[in-house]
Amino acid sequence: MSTATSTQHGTGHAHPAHEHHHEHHEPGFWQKYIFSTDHKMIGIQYGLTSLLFLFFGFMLMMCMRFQLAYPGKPIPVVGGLLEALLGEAAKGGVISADLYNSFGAMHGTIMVFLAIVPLAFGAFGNYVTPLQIGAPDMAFPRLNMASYHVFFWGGVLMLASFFVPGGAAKSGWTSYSPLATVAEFSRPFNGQTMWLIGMVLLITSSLLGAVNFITTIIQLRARGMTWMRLPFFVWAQFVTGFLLLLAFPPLEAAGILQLVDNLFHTSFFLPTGLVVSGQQLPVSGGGSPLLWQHLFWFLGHPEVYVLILPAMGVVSEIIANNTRKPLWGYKSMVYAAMSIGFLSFIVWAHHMYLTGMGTKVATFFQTTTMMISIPSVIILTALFISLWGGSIRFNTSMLFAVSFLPMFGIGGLTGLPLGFNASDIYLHDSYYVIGHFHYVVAPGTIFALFAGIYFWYPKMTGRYMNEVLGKIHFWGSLVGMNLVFAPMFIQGLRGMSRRMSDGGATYFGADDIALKLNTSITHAAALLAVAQIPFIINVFASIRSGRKVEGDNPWNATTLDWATPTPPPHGNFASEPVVYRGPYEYSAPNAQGGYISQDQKP
Amino acid sequence: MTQLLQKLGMPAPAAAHGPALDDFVGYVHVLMLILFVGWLAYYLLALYRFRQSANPKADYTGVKSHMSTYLEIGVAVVEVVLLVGFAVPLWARAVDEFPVAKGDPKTDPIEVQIMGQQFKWSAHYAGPDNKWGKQEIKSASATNPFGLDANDAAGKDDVVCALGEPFKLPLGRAIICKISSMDVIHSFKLTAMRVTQDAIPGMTIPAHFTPTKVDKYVITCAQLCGSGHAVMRGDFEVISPEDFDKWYAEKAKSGGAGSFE
Amino acid sequence: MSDHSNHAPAHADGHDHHDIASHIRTYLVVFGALLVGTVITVGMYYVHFESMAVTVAVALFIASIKAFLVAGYFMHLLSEKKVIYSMLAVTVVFFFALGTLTLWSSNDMPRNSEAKALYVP
Amino acid sequence: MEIPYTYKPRPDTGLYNAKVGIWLFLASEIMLFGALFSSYILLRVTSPEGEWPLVERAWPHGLLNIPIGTFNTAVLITSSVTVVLAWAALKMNQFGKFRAYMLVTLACAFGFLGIKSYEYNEKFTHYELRLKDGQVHTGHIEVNGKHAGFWDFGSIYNLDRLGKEQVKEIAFTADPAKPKPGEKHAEGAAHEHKKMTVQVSDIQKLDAFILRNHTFFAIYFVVTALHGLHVLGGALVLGYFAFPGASMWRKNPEQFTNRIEVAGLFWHFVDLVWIFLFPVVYLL
Ligand code: HEA
Ligand code: HEA
Ligand code: CUA
Ligand SMILES: [Cu+2]
Repeated sequence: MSTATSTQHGTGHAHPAHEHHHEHHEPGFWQKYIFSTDHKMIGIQYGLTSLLFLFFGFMLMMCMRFQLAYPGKPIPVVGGLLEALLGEAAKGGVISADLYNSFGAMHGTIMVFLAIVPLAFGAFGNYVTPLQIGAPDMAFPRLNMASYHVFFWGGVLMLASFFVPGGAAKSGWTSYSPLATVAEFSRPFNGQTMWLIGMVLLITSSLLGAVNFITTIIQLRARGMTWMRLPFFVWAQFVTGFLLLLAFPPLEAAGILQLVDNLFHTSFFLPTGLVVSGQQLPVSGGGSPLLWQHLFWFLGHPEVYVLILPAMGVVSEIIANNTRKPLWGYKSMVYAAMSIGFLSFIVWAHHMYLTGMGTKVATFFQTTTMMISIPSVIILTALFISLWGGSIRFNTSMLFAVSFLPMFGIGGLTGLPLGFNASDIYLHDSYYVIGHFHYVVAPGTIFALFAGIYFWYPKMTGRYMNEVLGKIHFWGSLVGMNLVFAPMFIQGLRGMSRRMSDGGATYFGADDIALKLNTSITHAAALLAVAQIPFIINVFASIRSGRKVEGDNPWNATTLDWATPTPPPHGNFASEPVVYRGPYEYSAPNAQGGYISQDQKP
Repeated sequence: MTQLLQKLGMPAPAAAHGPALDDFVGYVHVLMLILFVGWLAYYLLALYRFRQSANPKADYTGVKSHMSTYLEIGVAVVEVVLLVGFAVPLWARAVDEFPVAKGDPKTDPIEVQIMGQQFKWSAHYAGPDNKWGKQEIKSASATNPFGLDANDAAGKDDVVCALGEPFKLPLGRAIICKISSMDVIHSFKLTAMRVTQDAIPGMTIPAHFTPTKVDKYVITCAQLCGSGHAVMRGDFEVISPEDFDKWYAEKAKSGGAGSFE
Repeated sequence: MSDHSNHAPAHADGHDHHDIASHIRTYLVVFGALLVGTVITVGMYYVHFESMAVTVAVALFIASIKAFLVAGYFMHLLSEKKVIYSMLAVTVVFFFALGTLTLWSSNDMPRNSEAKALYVP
Repeated sequence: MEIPYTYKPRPDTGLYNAKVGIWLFLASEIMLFGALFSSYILLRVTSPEGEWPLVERAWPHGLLNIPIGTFNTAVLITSSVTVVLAWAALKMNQFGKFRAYMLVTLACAFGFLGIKSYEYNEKFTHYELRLKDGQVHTGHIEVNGKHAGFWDFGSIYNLDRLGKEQVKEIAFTADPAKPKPGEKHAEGAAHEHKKMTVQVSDIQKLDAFILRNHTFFAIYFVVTALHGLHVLGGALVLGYFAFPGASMWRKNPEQFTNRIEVAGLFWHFVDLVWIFLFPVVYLL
């Protein structure tokens, strides 16, 4: 899904026929597709890789969901394969408790760090940001390439960790110490060690990316592109960049410390006097398990806004375009995004209310948590109000974008009872939490990203995606997602804890509603899986057989990304763009054809 | 409201502070519900009314009223009320306002030491002499989770329900649990009592509640702690004070530090 | 930030030779100050203040001055652009948030007057 | 296609790209080392009171070699000033001077690393010995008549290894008693190194001053090693610019000068970290 020639992937000598006058010579296959420094190609690399990881993360979850619905039964289709690959842990195609924990930890890790962040920030950020600000490329193209390659190898390491003795990391995506260290204490080089090294690579990649994005946005805006003329998408990426830049290093530090704990038996996070399986653990002791949690959540909370801000950016672009009117309250949205970014650094301990927290600290953190919900409400409200008075085109991309709003709404609203510590006493670490954040990241962020794919696909390939397949994909996903995640609130209120390999059977009778919902959720997840088939077909088939776009600006959009040739050549713009107005001049009173592009001369 | 939540699945509370907590959960959900229903109605209306076929020409300015600002302020005000009026006091009650002993053995709070380990819970009472036996890390083992010193006189009458043995609590007496762990982080969660507290090695964290219903209850481990996390169930029973005294006295004879090797 | 078209002089920090020569003198003075600072810090160690708090405060105070000299003169932070100042300002805020909130949290714990801590070193 | 502002400053921000980039990178480094410093403080203030090594988990104090550390600080500060002088030389169009200053910088960088590895080795061969009768000493050991060093023995002695090699007794040279804070060094007696022979069967714990011995050593080694990696990385970059990369000077002096400035910023930052690291781990 890159240039028209990328359909010949792998054939080696792609010599595109179209006009690249200013190129000195055509780069070879490796330079063009693997070691490219062009932000668009890197964006596409990020996109394909992260979609594969998204798919893989989902497959892990399907295995887990099957286990929850049918404990002790072999997994259909892939059970044999799992046994062949993983041996004892998947004996007879049944997932053991350990393997369930591994899959759970890796599902969380892969979804967050290898699927959504690279898709939202790496892929969309890379492809769209320079185009929207009118830049020829990223400020540091080679750093950009390095960032992708480091990410890629971090991902490979994560995948490889399934095959080391003892299996992949199995202490949750949060990797709480001491469990993360003592789970395989006698085997210092284990899945957790690989996880940590993988994380260090992923963090490094994100840092390189963040430096690059922020510099690009500060330095390479086209002439006339003032800060308040930036599309909201760019603002979202800008704030995201800062979140990654400043929140990730503490986790990198923590990762290094835990790595040393695992490899050299130090005890940064191990307190004195641990007795594991009746044996005193041979470490010096004196460490603090809570230190790990502080460092983890110092990243962890900003990270969730890394997952949501780019999604909000994508949705804003698409809503403005398809309502054919300017975003309502653009400025307040920008300030809200900045406040979210700022506040997200000082709310982290709301994940730690029940680790023994006094009233003062707990009050501080729940106050900041409530404060941060306000800018979210502001952004959502602005988007809602933007619908009023529009002339709404319901294409697939818009369908996904508008359904982001209530889905994120549900996820965000259910964050409130978690944010108040009094109610978190009851809801902490229950399926209510699982329901809360999946509503935000799955039907929320994933929908926004789907919307973005349908929206920018024509720019990337010169062809539309199929609308019929798209609508099947949309309705299937909407129904599937809700049937999967809504029942989790009930399970959570019922008192069902998360990360239970038996789905809570130890605590609930077989006819308890909580257990029955497990089965129905799994069926819904299967429906969700089926609904993705048209999408996968659509992505690949439309490269060749999609309807061709009529011009460079098929959606009649105003932003600079649509003022480029399709697909944009190396260097992006035929001539240096100059910006004269704000980003969303749709239906402006004096507009001809219903909109005024940002670079149209006044 | 609380009833509505219970219909949605929340089990009935069995501790004195339970109803207040449940009410609070209810109020938050009312706020959420109002916002959700209100916005959803507006949203569906907007999508329907302004579809392209019904409104071919978009309005450049859009909404001019300041409704949304008031709404946002409204949300903020409600949040402040919930925060200051409920969440903070409820929390302070849970972590600061511990019941204190007044010297009456019939009504004084009972302290129970709770120890989590992979994948069992253990409970430890001071026994009739009201003195904890001597405890040391180096005595701790797989079977002696509290590290009780077998030779210490104060420990002879301690009541220990180790390694998943169900323990008992009297109705209507304040219970202070001192929660810790010997290996990894667990979480001591009593769904019916509305109590959750992580059990963290290296720390002892108190939590308290007053049971109000005679019944059998379970302890859930609510923090991932290894391969047996899902089956790390604990059991306890709330019984009448008379039955409890009987059980306690009996247990004091057989249990205690001496019973460990 | 202003519009792009407001062209500022292209060489905002264009120094001429004379300028640089005076800079070099500054660098050497700073170098001397840094060495003196180091000596004072170490000397302080051998003096032994009674209170740990005073020792820490003095040591960090001297270190901060040295840091200020390095950042201000060697790294030209004293005459840097607004963009950089704003970036560093947020960083410093988060830096302190991380340190102080973490410490504060570990000091504010639920306390029950007689709680006896078993597995506490 | 060319990326704008690679070396010419952008008019409205007044900065060229790499300058923005390096400051952003340094911001992230501030958070990285900030997290490590925070960890250090938290671990230290929660550690039990008492005097190491008598109280097993008390925080060790004053174990590091202060004269050497001071000297190393001076080395690093020197390298910092020479790097800025190198940049100034380029500004004044004096390439020869530039290269001379760069050479001094590089020498300081590798000198720093060399001294640091000497210090590491010193720690790896220094032991904490706890006997079953409660005596505690620190000092050096000799096994089978050979001083236990790190590099020549391959791995570090502990009880396990003594058992495996069926060593029955070791020679131990205890450090002179440390003066109490405030006390003057009592001349003579206190400086004595006590020699003794220790039966392996009497030993409760034997461990060198390595990471797993104590959280202090753990964090000391991790932070200084990370800092050392920064020194190494910085030195490689500076070395590149001083020699192979210097050909750019002829083609595009302005861009080359900028590169030196940016590399210098990184180098000063590494110095800055050390300015805090040195008092915190050596002196406090
Ligand atoms: C993108 C991800 C994302 C986002 C945006 C959020 C947003 C929020 N989160 Fe969430 N959260 C997670 C991802 C996210 N979270 C994850 C992954 C976890 C679990 C981690 C783990 O333990 O593994 C978690 C856990 C978590 C906890 C810890 C729970 C526990 O472990 O006990 C808490 C507690 O305070 C919390 C609170 C909040 C709050 C108050 C918000 C607020 O920012 C929300 C603000 C939004 C709103 C208030 C909605 C506003 C909308 C409207 C008003 C319009 C409504 C309209 C219609 C419905 C039509 N979250
Ligand atoms: C961004 C984060 C993210 C996302 C998107 C998801 C998506 C999903 N998650 Fe996950 N989840 C987590 C983050 C995420 N999750 C985390 C952090 C945890 C906690 C882990 C822990 O306990 O440590 C968790 C835990 C978790 C649990 C709880 C497990 C337990 O506690 O025991 C469950 C249970 O059902 C679950 C289910 C799902 C489901 C059904 C989806 C679905 O929504 C998936 C939807 C995916 C798709 C629909 C795939 C689409 C893919 C394609 C279309 C591929 C196209 C490919 C090409 C074109 C090449 N998740
Ligand atoms: Cu113990 Cu989970
Ligand atoms: Cu959070």
